[in-house]
Amino acid sequence: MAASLYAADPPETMRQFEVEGLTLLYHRKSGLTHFLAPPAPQILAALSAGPASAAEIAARMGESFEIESEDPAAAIAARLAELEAAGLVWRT
Amino acid sequence: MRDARPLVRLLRDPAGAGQVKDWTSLVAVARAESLAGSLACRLEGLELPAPVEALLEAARRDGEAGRVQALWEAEMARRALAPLGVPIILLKGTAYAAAGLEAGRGRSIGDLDILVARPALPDVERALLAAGWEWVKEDSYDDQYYRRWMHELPPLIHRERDRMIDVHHAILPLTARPKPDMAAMIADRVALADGLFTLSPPDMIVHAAAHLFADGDMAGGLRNLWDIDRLLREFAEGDPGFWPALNERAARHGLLPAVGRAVRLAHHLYATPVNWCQAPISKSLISEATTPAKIGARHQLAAADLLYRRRLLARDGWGRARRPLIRLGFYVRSHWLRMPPLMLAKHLWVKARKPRR
Amino acid sequence: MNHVFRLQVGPVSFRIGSQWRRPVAQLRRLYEGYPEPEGVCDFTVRLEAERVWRRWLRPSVAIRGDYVLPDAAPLPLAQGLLAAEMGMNLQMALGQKRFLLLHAASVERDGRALLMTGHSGAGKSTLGALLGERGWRFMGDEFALLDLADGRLHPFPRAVSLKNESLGLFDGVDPARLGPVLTGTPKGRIRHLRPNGEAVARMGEPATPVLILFPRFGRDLEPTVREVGAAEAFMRLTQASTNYVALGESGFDALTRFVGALPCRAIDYADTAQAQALIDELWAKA
Amino acid sequence: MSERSDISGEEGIGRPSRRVVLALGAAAASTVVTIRPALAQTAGSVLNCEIPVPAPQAGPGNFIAADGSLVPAGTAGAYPPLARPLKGEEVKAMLNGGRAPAGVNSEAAQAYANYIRRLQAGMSGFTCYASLQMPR
Repeated sequence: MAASLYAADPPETMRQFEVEGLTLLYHRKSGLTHFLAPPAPQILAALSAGPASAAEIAARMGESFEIESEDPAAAIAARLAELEAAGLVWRT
Repeated sequence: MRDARPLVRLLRDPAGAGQVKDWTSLVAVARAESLAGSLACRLEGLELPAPVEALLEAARRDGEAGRVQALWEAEMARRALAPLGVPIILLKGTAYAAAGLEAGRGRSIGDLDILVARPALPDVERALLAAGWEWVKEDSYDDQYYRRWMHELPPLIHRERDRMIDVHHAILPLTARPKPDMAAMIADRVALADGLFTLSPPDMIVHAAAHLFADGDMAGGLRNLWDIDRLLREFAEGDPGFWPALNERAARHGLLPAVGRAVRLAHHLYATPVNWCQAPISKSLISEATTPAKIGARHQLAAADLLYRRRLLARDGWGRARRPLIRLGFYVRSHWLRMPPLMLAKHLWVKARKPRR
Repeated sequence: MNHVFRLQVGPVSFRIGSQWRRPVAQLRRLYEGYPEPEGVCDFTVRLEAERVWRRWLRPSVAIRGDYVLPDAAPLPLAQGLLAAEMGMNLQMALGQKRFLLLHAASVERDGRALLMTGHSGAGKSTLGALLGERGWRFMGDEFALLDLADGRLHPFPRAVSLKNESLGLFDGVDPARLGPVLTGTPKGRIRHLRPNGEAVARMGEPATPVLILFPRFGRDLEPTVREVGAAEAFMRLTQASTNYVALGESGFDALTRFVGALPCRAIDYADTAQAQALIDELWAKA
Repeated sequence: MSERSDISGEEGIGRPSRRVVLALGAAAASTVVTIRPALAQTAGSVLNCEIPVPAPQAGPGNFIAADGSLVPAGTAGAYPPLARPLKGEEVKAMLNGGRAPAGVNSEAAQAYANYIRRLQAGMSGFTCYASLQMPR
């Protein structure tokens, strides 16, 4: 089975406000405000280049960041599940 | 203000806003009838006293927030159900908003109503439960009753977003006397851009009329009739085939009386333009109503229509429900319409044994 | 309705109808000197019998109006004034969409406003009312209205509901400003206090908010001040707002601007003298 | 993140120009919190509310088991429905201090308290219950 591709709404449909290392995000499509901690905003940023699998997301993030994690695949999957439940990403 | 007529007049003709003396009562009636947002959109751009304008502006903003929320709920349901590959048809307010119809402007939208083919019901139910929706009621009787006789699943609520979803497989309870052709309705669905569907224009009217006159107790009826007015205007404009198509669909679904009544009352209350030669009308009347004079008389309210009209307008300037007897009558009727007499007796018996609060 | 009272409080107006004379007579006395709304009223409140016979037989007042909550319980007629106050609060909590509504007390000096918010029992209402008697302009003890366009705070100086022990703190006020003592209410012994003449006369004047406080009252607490970060302040204020989510992007704009620009402090206190000393100190720096 | 650079405040998702360390966190950590309407909390402080036990929607003939679930009438160890709805203040006392409402023994009160804790949105009493959940 092929890995799921994840997608996110384009950045211009969201408003962001950074406070104390956290991101307050207003998502126009849902009218909801979310409080995001790293690496959730960075995952959304990685998806602004288009839909991607979890592995591709990790690779895109690796271009900008030094990734620190014992099990990157599991951590990214867990973050994606949270973002999916909030409606900020979905599987295509 | 003795009844809701001033609200109806203003919805029909916004130019009358300059003559309104008692805005407070008008707003109270509009809020009680869930028409505040619709009214505010209807009056947009008029020269009004500043406090009135501020109040209407807030109502429009509220309506817009409601629209975003309703469409979001539809989108979340779409995501949850997408893997099943079954067509999801939006109904009522969410459908009007998603299709960008005039009826959706400023309209208050409550639960998310969707229609799926009956065989898909178990899969849909499972997928929704897996995606965070939960049953609202635990009552086994109601559950069994719903599953056996109703046209929808027992209501589900999303545990995070607190929004209810009604999953329909038919537009009327299975026990109701009219038997709409659900297969035809689902087959004629219209695709929206995002993978969801609405009913076809004539079926949308048929559903709205069925919901108003052949199902509920007419609570919120003025709003539902306003929907019908807006939909008829938008669909009929520039489409000469619309009225015959509506007539054909209403007949096929066994809902000519309800659709005919909706058209007559919308015309009388909201001045909906109607092509009376082709408008839906009960079959028994068609054969005798062929002379021009008789066709001209089609728009006249039948005796029973007057009772409906009184019920629709029964709201005073404090937002209070009026005419308790007529309301009770329509409440009893709503049960009568939903089920055959014996089943009704049994249903009322079980309900009566519940502790009343 | 048989008895009607119309009331303007800051930028918001109410029409209150009652089946009984007494609640309206009490409202009229309590709100003496308040302006009558011109034109449309924002909200309608109805005080009516839950069942027809309950208008006369053990009369109980159901709180109804433009917006209602299904779990609302009726009050005995003797508490009709409280029912009217709750009815107005309910319309604000459910129906107010013109302003970002914060469950907070506010007072003003030199055109600058201090906002105090916290859970009920934290003392914001009592503190707001006390400061209003001691040189500040009282803007409101229950709701603060943040303008979505310009970020200013609008006054909403309703009568203060003084509960139980805080009643004693206002012994010195003109008795004409006090409502009837209501006993056995869901919130204990209550007495309403009409804001003073200045608060009423200037109810149309908004002020620029400059300081947010999260007071906490406890007999054993040491007086302390803690800085509250913008993230925590944002979270707390969304939970103190009845309409933040409903206002959508305009609410997000207003609130991010608000917490981004204003200092926020949590203060603990064991008595009102301590609280006032802390407030004076923080205000001098604001 | 141990270092942030060039991350704009208002617009644009963080795109640092220098390499910074990004910890992905444990799988169980939570990085998304959605702001929910606070109506119930504020409404509770402005309203006199009550909770029927059980809700009328629960249907007839149900008892309340010790864990708060609904069971058929007569089930051993379960308690009958309350004849009158509980006032907000009674519920608050019951949930916080375990003080039973008048005329209710303490084991039954425990069951009723558990029932109330399981209330969901859409059921009678939920708004009232939610309003009592404010931290003090």
